[in-house]
Amino acid sequence: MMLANYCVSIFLIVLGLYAVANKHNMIKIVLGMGIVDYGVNLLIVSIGFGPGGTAPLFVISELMKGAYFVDPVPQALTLTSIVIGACVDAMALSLVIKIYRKYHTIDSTEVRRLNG
Amino acid sequence: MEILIALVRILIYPGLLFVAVGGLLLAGIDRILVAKMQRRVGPPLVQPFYDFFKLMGKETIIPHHANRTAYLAAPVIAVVSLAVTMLFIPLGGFSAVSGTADLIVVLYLLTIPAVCVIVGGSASGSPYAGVGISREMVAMMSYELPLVMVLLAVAKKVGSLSLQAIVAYQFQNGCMLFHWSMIPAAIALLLVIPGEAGVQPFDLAEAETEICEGTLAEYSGAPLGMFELNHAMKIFVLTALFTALFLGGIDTGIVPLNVVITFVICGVLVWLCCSLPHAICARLRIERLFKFYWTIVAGLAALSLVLAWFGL
Amino acid sequence: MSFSFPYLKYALGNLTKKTSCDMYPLKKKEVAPGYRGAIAYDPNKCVNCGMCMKVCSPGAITRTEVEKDGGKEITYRFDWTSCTFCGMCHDFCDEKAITMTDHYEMVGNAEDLVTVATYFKKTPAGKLTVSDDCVFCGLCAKNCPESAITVDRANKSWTVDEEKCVKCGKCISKCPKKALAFAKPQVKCGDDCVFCGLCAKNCPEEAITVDRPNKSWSVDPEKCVLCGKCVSKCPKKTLCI
Amino acid sequence: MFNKLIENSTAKSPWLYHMNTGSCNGCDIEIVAALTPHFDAERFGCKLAGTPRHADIILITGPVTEQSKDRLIRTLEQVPEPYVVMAVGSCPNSCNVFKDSYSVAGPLEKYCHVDVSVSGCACKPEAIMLGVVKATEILKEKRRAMKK
Amino acid sequence: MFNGLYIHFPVLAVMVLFLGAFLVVIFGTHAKNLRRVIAITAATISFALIYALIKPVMLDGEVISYWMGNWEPISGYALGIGYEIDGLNLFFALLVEATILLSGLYSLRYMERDDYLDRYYTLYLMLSGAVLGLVLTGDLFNMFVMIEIMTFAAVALTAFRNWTAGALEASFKYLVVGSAGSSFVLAGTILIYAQCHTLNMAQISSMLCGSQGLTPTTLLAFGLLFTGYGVKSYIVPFHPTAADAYTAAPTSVSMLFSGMVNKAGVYAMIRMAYVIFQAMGIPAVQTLLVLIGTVTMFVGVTMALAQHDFKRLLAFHSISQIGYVITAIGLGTALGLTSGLFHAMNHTLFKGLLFLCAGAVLYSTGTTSLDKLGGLSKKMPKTTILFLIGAFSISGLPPFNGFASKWMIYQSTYAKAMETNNIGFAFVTIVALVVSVMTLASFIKVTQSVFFGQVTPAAANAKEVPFAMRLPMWIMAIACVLGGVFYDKVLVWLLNPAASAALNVTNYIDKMMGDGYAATAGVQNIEAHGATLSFWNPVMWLILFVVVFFAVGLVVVFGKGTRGKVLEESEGQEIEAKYDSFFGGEKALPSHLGGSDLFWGFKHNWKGYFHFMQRMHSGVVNDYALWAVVGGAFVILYTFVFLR
Repeated sequence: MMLANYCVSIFLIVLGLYAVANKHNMIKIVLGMGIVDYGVNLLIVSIGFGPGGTAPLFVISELMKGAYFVDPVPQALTLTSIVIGACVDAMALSLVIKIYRKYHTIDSTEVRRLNG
Repeated sequence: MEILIALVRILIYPGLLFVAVGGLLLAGIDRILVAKMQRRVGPPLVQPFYDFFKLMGKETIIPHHANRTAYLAAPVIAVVSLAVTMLFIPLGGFSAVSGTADLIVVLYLLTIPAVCVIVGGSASGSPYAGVGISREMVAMMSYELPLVMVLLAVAKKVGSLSLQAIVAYQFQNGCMLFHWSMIPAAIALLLVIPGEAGVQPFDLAEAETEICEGTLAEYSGAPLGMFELNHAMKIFVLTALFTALFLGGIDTGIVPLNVVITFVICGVLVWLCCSLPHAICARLRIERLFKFYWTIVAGLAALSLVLAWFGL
Repeated sequence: MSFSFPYLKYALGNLTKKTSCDMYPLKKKEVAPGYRGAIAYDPNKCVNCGMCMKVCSPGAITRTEVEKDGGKEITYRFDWTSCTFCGMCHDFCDEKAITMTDHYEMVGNAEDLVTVATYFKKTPAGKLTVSDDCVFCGLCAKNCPESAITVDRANKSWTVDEEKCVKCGKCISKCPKKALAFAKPQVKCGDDCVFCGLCAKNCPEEAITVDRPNKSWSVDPEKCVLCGKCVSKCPKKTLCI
Repeated sequence: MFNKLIENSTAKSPWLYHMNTGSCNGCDIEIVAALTPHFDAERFGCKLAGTPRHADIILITGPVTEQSKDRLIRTLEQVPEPYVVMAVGSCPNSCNVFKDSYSVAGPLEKYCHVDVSVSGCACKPEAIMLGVVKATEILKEKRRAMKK
Repeated sequence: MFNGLYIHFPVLAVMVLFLGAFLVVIFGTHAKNLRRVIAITAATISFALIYALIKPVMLDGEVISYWMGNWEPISGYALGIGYEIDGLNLFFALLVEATILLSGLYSLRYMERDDYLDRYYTLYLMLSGAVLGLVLTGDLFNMFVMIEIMTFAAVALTAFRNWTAGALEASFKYLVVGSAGSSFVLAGTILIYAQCHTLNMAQISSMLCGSQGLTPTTLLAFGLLFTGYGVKSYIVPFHPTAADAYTAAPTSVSMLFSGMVNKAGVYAMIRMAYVIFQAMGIPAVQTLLVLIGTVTMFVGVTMALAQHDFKRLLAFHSISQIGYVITAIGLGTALGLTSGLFHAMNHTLFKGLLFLCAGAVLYSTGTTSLDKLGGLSKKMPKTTILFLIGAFSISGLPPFNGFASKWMIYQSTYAKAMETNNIGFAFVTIVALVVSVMTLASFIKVTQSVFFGQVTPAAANAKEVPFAMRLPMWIMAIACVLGGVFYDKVLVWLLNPAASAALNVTNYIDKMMGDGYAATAGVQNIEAHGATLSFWNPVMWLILFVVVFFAVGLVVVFGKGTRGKVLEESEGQEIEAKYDSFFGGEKALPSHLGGSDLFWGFKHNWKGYFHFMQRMHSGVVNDYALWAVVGGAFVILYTFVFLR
């Protein structure tokens, strides 16, 4: 059924994690986090899909026995997840700006005063 | 009424007085045996009593850098906690207090005197005490591992962590020492006792030659007397623990006779594990001590733990 | 992990052996012969030559002299707490007045760790001489036990007979005018002196000078303390006081 | 009663603290020899203590040199009360052969009250032990005096 | 009480906190005192609401089920978001509330020197509201949302003092690894939703633990959720960010972190393992949890031994104590779970106390570096006593509460070892005991370098902290002591209800979804033999205290006579020779021995290990993210291989 969606979302998650784990440029790290988030959002949306279902918008009078709707709950969850993803990226970027102003670099290998 | 009995137990029989007198006697025996082994005459048997009362008479100088309350309270707490430890150890098959898993309670109660020595030394604020503390702590870390392994091996053999059950087990099927799988554990505990009591080859914390009496550098008078008492009581408590764990099976029916036999066994053990190393070996360096405990003694203890595990 | 038990065999063996301690305060311990312990000083032998004082490196020996009539009271003080017991004083004392005992328990407070001895040494009297304020009363002649003094009141003459006079000093004490005194004795050299120079070498005060080429022998009165060392050392026995 | 016990035990367990104020180590090894099996000072309960805080008898060897003078005074002040000073060997008593040397600051008498002095240039261990026995009596008196 | 009104208390408690945050934003920007009043009243109201629930839930054993907006489940199918409060929830809620209130009290005086305090109090209330919501909720996605809010507030609070070294860096690392963790949690939740088409935990657990067992999607969901909650509770592969965050955050916040935030992670782990998946019956999960717990214990303590900074040392200790809790929970026996919860509670108490002491030291001396500080006991005596109580209770010395919980942990691990005759658990007990000694060692290191010893220049002009800061410390210290002495009461009132609630899953489902629901779904409880505990009577402890006070009194009285006197504060003049410390006859030079030169012998022998650990905590964000991803991959691989 939605095999393509699942493969793409898994690919996106793995790509995002690769970016977070290997890229030294902090902005790329933040982008990586975004990509992971998008992968998970895609996963959420594709779960709610039912073949042949219509959009879950209806008026009580039209509600017939045979109507088959796509599951509305994951779509609601995706909304919150997108919002959260956006906030995370916003905060991360503001932190990167602050780090640049203080450390004068955004290379993650140099920003390592707290170690050991 | 129950509180009165408990008070008597703490203060008189297995508690403070008994352990203090027994400990000082054992310390006297220890000093005589070491002297005899060096073909010296050695002090009279009651020399530790003389030392203790002399120190009680001397003036206590509290140094400027010291923290007065910790400086004065540390020795007292050490002595009292040793007295309470004695309550848990079944002397002659009967222990004043017994509950489940009191092996672990005894293990932790034995760390309190060491911590009190450390806090006392650190509170006295002298640089020698600082070095003494770091040595005492590393020594504690080193002998804790084999001690734990020995206790767990015995507990595994008996099937429960309570000392009372261990003694009961030994009443049925003979002393633990005669089970061959437990002999490495017994040797390991014999090697741990001088380390924990701070006897010559392992007394790095109070090395009078290198760091001027280490943690006790700033102590004088009554607190120092308390620490000497603490040192003596610790030898008695540890050897009593050994007899309870490995020679608990000896029972002659009459409890006082049992206690006397236990004391005699403790005397022999003091010779074996405190005076013999003192007369023979020189003081170890701290990392050699650590390596000694974590390789040889821990190996012995682990051997008997594994043997006990395979039901031997 | 080389952890050996070096002395296990000895330790176990020692348990059975007798103690090697010699229980000192209970059993007195006799000391090796010729042990240089505390100093013993025999005042009568001492001739107050002062060699021991010179030779003692820590200066442990002190001498105090008190002038008494007819002699000096000499006290020698050997301070154990300052002595190194090297035995030099013993070696240099010709009369063997100082001996090293084998007493080693020199314990106590500092005052009594000392050997003190005093003796009275008559000044060896020289010839009896008379000063000019003699009134020839004849008292000295009367008191002289050996009647060595003859006084002739008439022609004011006073003579003493050298051989008879024992230099007891009674006449001096009796003379109302204090005119009599022993002359300071002199070391005199006889005629068969061979100028070997031994007396000069042994004199602690270097009072004697001997000049071998032109055969001269002289003594310096101030330096000489009349110790008599030169007399005993002279091979020809020609010296006398 | 308790004081009587303390007095007796003060005499019975003298802890020694050995202080070398410039000695030639002759007397030092004699002191340590006193603790060896042959002489065994431990019979009287003696023990060599590491700090002046633990000491009852202070064994001082060596003529008090200029450098060790103020260290000597400072250490003696740090000893808790009933304590006895014992001058071991001739040097502390009278600076022996180093009497008028430029670097010797005079006999021990000048700096503290010497209770017991043992003489001998390198005194015998027996003499030291006898000194310690005498010192223990003095300790007892001091302890009794302290209590009054 | 209020005959049934109490079912509204949980939601009210959460709402009050969020409302407080909102009000602080509006009114608090300029009015300094109003801001404080709002924060503290919000905290106290929610504290009162939650503590009022103890009677019904804990003592009477009732389970509150509360459906938001009255969306009752229709024909056995949950639609709305439900709050379900049973023993386990409330136990953690009590911990959370206590930490919130005490941290609030502490921050009143502690933070007064900072500016932008209105932002601080908003974030503080947001963080506490989020954690409380996470602990009380009965809905899986609601838990995810609360986790997100918690991470946000935590990151912002870590970066609050952005002028200190490493605050920004720590918050960035915290955010990166935290968001990776949250993505794992979200993916796990969604996979469960894909399988059960509901988000209510009770119904999920009835579906998952019912007859059909675990399908591949739920297995993957278990792996993902386990990793996600692991990141939140900072167990081994994910712990370095926590160490940085606790060090860089202001102390009243790092007290929140170590008392509350990682406890929320542990709660989520328990809820998932015991209730949703009921996976604790499977030995493979037990070994996984115990393995990770032991490694966390050991790594945490050995890293703490090598630290030069007071707060970083405490941070690594929090990680190692969480290791204890995870090990105890991972055993799966009732005694194990009880001891784990008990240790979690004690950890909140003594770790909070220690962090507040660190804050007090920072407040009065301005530095927390172990090498610079020294001799603070003369300047700050009360803080020293408090610190000693905290240090002794964390290292598990008998009269204190640390001992009671560690004693139970050893008992449970060893009982498990003997029961399953598997030597691995014996090894766990040995490691636990050795780690406890190392904890003691590191706190002795702190005692010697910071509090006792000679006064160093850094600590020269330190003054005692104001009483408002010491009050919360005293409350925690007294709780530590009482928890240790009367621990059997604590066991009966709080712990047994919590543990039995976690084990009794059918009751959890029936109370939420209506009776008999669990039976139809075929859910059975894991048979859990009761906690065979005979407490050794505290009477002995009372007598011990009598004896100790008698003895100390004797020494002090007897000592009064000829004992030495102590110099009053002689600022700068010459110390009288008699009372100067013995220095081989010299005049005692300032020679304070402390900081990193202690325990040379131990570190020398373990050189290889310490160098390796030093390299592993490299401080680079990528390494920490890599660690998190590798940890997650390992867990997922483990679940697929072993949980089939």
